[in-house]
Amino acid sequence: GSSDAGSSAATGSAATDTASAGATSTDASGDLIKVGIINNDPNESGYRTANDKDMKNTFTEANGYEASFAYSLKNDEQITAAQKFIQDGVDYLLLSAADTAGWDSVLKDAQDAGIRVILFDRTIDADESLYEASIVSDMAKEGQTAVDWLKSQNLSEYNIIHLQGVMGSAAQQGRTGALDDAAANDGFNLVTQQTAEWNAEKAQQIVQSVIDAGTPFNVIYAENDDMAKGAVAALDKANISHGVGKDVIVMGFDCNKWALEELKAGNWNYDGQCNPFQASYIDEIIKKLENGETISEKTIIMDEKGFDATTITQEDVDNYGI
Amino acid sequence: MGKKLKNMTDTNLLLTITIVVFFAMYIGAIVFQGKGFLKPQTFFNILNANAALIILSCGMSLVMITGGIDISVGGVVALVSMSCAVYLDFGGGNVFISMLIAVAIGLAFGIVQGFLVAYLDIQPFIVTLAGMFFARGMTTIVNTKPFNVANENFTALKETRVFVPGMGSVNKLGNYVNAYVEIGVIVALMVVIVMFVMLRWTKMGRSFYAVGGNNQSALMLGINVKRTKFLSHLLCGLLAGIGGYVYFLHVGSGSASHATGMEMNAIASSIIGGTMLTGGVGNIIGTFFGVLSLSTIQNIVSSAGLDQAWWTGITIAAMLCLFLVVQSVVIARKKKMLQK
Amino acid sequence: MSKEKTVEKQNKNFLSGLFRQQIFIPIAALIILAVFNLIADPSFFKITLGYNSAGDPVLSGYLMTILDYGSELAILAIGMTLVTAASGGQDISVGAAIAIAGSVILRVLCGTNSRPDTLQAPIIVAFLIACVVAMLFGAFNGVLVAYFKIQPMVATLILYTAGRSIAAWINNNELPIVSDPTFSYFGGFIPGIPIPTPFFIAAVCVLVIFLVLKFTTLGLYTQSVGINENSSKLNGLNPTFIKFLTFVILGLCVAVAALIKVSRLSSINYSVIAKDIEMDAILAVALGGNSLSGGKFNMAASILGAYVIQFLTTTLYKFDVQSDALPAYKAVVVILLVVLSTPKVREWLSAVGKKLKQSKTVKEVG
Amino acid sequence: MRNIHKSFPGVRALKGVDFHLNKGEIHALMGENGAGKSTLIKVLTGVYSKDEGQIFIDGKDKAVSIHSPQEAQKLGISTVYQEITLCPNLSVAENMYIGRSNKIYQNWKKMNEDADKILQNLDIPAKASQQLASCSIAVQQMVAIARAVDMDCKVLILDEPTSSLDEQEVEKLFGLMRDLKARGVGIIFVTHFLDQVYEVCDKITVLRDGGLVGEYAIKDLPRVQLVSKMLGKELDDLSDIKGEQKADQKAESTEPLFETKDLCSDAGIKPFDFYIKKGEVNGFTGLLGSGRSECVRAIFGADRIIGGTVKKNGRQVKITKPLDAMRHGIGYLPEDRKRDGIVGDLSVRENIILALQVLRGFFRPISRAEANKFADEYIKLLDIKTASAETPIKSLSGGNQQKVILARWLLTHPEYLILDEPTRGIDVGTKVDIQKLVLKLAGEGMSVTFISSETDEMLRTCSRLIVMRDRRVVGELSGEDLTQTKIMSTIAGGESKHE
Ligand SMILES: Nc1ncnc2c1ncn2[C@@H]1O[C@H](COP(=O)(O)OP(=O)(O)OP(=O)(O)O)[C@@H](O)[C@H]1O
Ligand SMILES: Nc1ncnc2c1ncn2[C@@H]1O[C@H](COP(=O)(O)OP(=O)(O)OP(=O)(O)O)[C@@H](O)[C@H]1O
Ligand SMILES: [Mg+2]
Ligand SMILES: [Mg+2]
Repeated sequence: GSSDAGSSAATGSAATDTASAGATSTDASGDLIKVGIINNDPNESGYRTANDKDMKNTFTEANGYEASFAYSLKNDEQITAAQKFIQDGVDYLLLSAADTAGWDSVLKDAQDAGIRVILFDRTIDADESLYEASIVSDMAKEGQTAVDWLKSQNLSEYNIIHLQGVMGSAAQQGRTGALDDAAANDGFNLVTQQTAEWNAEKAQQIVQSVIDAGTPFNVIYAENDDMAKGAVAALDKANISHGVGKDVIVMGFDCNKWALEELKAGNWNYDGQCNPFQASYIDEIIKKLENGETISEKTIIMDEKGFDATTITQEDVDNYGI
Repeated sequence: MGKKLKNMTDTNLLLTITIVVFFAMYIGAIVFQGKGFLKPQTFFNILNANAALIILSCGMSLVMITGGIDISVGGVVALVSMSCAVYLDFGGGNVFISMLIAVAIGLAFGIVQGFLVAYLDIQPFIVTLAGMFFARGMTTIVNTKPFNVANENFTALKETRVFVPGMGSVNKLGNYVNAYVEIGVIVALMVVIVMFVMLRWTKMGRSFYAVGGNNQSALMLGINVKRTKFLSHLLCGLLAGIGGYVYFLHVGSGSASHATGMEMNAIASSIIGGTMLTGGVGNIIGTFFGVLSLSTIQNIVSSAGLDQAWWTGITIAAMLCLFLVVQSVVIARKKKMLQK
Repeated sequence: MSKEKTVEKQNKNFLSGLFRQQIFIPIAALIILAVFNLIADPSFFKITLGYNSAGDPVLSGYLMTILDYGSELAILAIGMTLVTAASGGQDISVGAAIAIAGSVILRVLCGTNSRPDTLQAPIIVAFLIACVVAMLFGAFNGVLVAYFKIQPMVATLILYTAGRSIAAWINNNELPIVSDPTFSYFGGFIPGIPIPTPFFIAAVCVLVIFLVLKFTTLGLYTQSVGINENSSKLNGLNPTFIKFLTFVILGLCVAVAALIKVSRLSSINYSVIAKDIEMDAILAVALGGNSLSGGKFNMAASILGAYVIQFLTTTLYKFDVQSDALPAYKAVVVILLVVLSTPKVREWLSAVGKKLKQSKTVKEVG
Repeated sequence: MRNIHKSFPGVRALKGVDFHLNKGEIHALMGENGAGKSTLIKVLTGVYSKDEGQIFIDGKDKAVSIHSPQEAQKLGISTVYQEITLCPNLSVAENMYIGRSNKIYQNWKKMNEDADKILQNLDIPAKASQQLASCSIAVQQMVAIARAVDMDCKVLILDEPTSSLDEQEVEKLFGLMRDLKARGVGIIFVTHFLDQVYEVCDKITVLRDGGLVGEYAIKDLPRVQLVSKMLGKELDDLSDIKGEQKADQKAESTEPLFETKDLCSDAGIKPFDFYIKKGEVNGFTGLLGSGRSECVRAIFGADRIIGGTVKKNGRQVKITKPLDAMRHGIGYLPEDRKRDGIVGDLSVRENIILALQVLRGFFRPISRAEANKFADEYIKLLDIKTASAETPIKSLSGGNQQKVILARWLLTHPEYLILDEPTRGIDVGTKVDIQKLVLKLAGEGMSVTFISSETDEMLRTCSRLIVMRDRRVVGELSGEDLTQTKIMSTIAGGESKHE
């Protein structure tokens, strides 16, 4: 509360004083490093909650940071928040963009103002020179891993209900891409391909509609755990068995703890990991930049796995569940 | 003071409240948060980010003054952005024609909705709700994926900055940066002026108020009520088209998720600026300050460094609540005084 | 004079009488949609009896889906109709309020541990607490609208903005999951009963509101206040309190809808639960032919309106319309329905109806 | 202009009415409440579209078609409608000028100046830039008249313009009308005041039940005949009433039923004392805006009470809101019917039972059958002209709406009934009926406070008058003192008598 405001006012004036001395000397006095973090709303999903927690735990005063957070699921509000951070004169802008497009000019402003930008979690559609680094998941790879796993199941036929995330998000594009390829090349049949917008309720309705229509299907490929959960609720209602050795294969993403438990219980078949813990990487990069080192790799891809219900262990659940 | 209050029309009273509260809030932000709020560019960024909203809110106020509502404007913005983006990158790529497309889309919505509301007497809420659904759906039909526009002429226009003479600040690197606004802001200010003059000084403008005040009376006073309602929706649609292009110019991309909930912001801004949903009362200058107030609230909250995400929503709502309650209390006092 | 009247009455045939009724609008909409489906694919109306994974009998089919998923909307439409009638405005915070009420239910059921093995409190207790909370938030809206005279749509914009954040805050942004199967009965099936429970809940709500409307003067009071506040006041009514009351009632509806919503998945997602449901609820009221600027209302028409919307959504899903483009189709259908129900078109229709009937009687005679 | 013949759909039609208006004549349109006067006017000015019939202007052979008030204005017809139809949110000047021409540009300064000039000429106490809502009803009515008169018209239509004006204002209006007449304007004048008809009009057309009774020159139609033409029967003799009133005096001796001391509301009246006895009829008199309505509103608890006490049968009671007053047996018929009286979209039945229902309480709704019974009973009793009990009250004629409100209060069987301008906009026949009703009720033991702008009426009905000036009670008259002149002198302050 109030102590916070006091300290920020102090650093604010300090920043203007030292500004004339030049760029590198900022915060050289051992002051806190000011970071502005723009994230999606943490109650969007379990993934996001974990991600936000991770950021909060890392960028603390104890670790030498003064962090301001701005949350929004709307791209334009995020852009506005970024501009405000630029005016506030933060040292670093950490960004998980709601939309891939529309960021060029803000990032240019940041660059002009000597603010360094690090992307996390989501890539954006902008020139590489505009940011220092990006720590992201390779969504296409996640999708590919999942599709490869599905192929390895050697089903006699693949009739898939494909539940997509919000159209245009990096996660949706990556995870959809792999399945689209497989549908084109491996004869996978997409019974329906609909966006449920990460929303379990919508997923439930879409699957319900397919069940009502009586179209046969044997795979549910949901681009996150929430939607898989919604789909399963519809299956349960209609007496369609699912899970290991049952009628319908259920696949999800994100590795929520509860999802992995479903996996372990054999109710679901596959869950693809999407690693939300990027904070330590970012911390490392900032430390390097502060020491004047250069960053060797501009893009850091998070290490991610896929879990199979038949091989998952309790340890996996505990270690990887978020 | 009391006497002055008594003699003020509702419209002017509400306008005064808005302006006073806005300045109080901004000065409060400077005092308590310092930092960026001292820099002129912070203010101009609020303008830059909200140029489109200002234009939309002008249209919204107009419809609300006539006693209607238009919740399709956010959807129209998304549709305009996406259509123009697709046209610029995959179609002809002529910037001028893309502007025409924007205006045409806005007008089309305005005309159809205006016709349904005015001549078929369907409730504006339903018509424009359907309009919103339609625009949102069409946007994904035009193109599902968001993408940045690469067209060079467009990017040049988008990057154009109008420097504000005599204003600026020293940035982190120690360079003096002149404060600037984007082209959209100029357009928005022009819209505000034109709309203000239209509503305040022309016969047409006053007939919007008359229809909103009491459309039965307006009819008997010899005003063409249907045409007036139609015009209000038409203009609102047109402004949504223009606002859509300004928004597009600001973000430079097309996306189905653009401008989600923008209609609510436009309605809120209009009301904060003293426009009544019940019609007949309102002022464009108020609307302008309504937009600024709303976005200043958001700005204050976003730079306050709240430690939990949920505080953002709750704080914005609390400030909005405070604002509305103050407004309502002042109006109630005025009513009391009038009775005496 | 009275002779004229009776002659007029005789002239009115049944059909044209129906055309003039307000409830004609949603009924006509339902008929149009039903006929369309019947022509496009009669299997739409197939209902099959199967057994679900727990081995209990369930009915399934599109019609069941409509009854099932239309329930929350129908329940909300009840409260929304009253709010609209009395205050001449709409509550846009119901989606956010559902998030809050749902969050409360889960919080009570799960306690501090977000994934308990057993319920920490009986479901009924959780539900009652949620009712109280939802009614308190309804009361908050009610105070702003009734006492501070803030226009409903803006007054409720406050809760609309804050609601989902409050919901997240209640559960500390964790995602509680209830594993007890009895909790899922409310959004699914009660063992042994093949009809989805939400439908029963909605039916109970509808029954209750009709009893309330019959055995209290709520209907007359809300309409009177919505039409003319001044004269209501001079007739001894307290318009402020009545407006306030309608918002509290809507709060109760919200709590019931929230129970169904969270029960469907035994969990909650604060940012998307009941997303955009406020628009559908308002649309239900409007499709019922009620004026959104308050005054007279027809409750049955609103409730039917809610099912019309679900009917439409389900139909569109059936035809595998891309779900993000779905709003566009919905818009077109809604506008068509509304245009069909405007007085001008209705008059024309009733004229056609008369003619049809005449030609029929002629045929019968021949 | 000649030969208008048209019929109107809806519940009851205008059944083939002809109407002639010559240049430079003032033509009274007379008829009972609901006879179709306003409807005829609205058809003429394009508010309603006609089913059949034609309108001719300037004696041309071709019928003109008028679809909207705008077209009517263009043809030189300017109108003051029965219910004030101005926009309360606009300024006085805007209300006077809006909708009159299609020019986009408007010189606002000149407009305000012009408007001020007109207001001054007509002695209307309002400023051009003032918001209309802040003017009293009388002023609003005058503004509406000023607007219509200022238009360069061939035909001027005045639908009950005098119902809320005082005598001087009416005189001013008549002066205006004579001027216009001299300039060759034809004027249609609707009123329920027979005196006024005989003062200014040249011709009379009488309507009854939507049908034409006939057109007469003023000198061919003496008052008594006019009334019988309107009602379709002979009017009961007014002297009857006087007799009844005398019989009524016996109530004087008993204790007051209601008594107020220093009662004061936040509507801006000075504290006042007042009492009424069982079976007594008294009244408030004074000029427009003298605070008569505020007094009775305070008694009824309709405004916020800021001081004073009320006693019923000698015991103090608390009345802070209308419901309290109703519980203590008070009924109040407000003066502004449209704003405070009717609940427009509700049916006649619902409007009738509303107050009784509120008294019975939330959990005891009046059954449909019972409500129908009440409605039918009072529709018959007060002879309310309505298609059925289910008709929305807003589609009734003004006078019949008033009767419905009256029925509403009678149904609650109040001990004390306050009638604020109950006869405004009511036809002669009904006026007499209402006066008789009041006296009958008083005879049965009900106390009534009766307020009317027509002193005649009050003299006929009231046994005691409270005189008001500048929101203050300045005197009380009873018995011998009840004369026109005495009232006038008390109002003027020549003699103030307190108890
Ligand atoms: N819009 C309407 N819809 C249905 N009926 C109507 C409508 N307007 C008027 N009427 C009916 O037409 C009849 C004539 O009404 P009108 O208002 O012309 O009477 P009036 O002669 O002006 O009476 P008053 O002296 O009370 O003003 C009434 O019975 C009324 O109920
Ligand atoms: N000069 C004025 N300017 C503005 N408002 C006025 C003026 N005179 C009176 N009023 C309004 O008129 C009302 C006072 O008139 P009120 O109705 O009490 O008088 P009344 O004696 O009942 O006369 P009547 O009922 O015949 O109009 C108040 O509500 C006041 O606001
Ligand atoms: Mg009339
Ligand atoms: Mg009065």
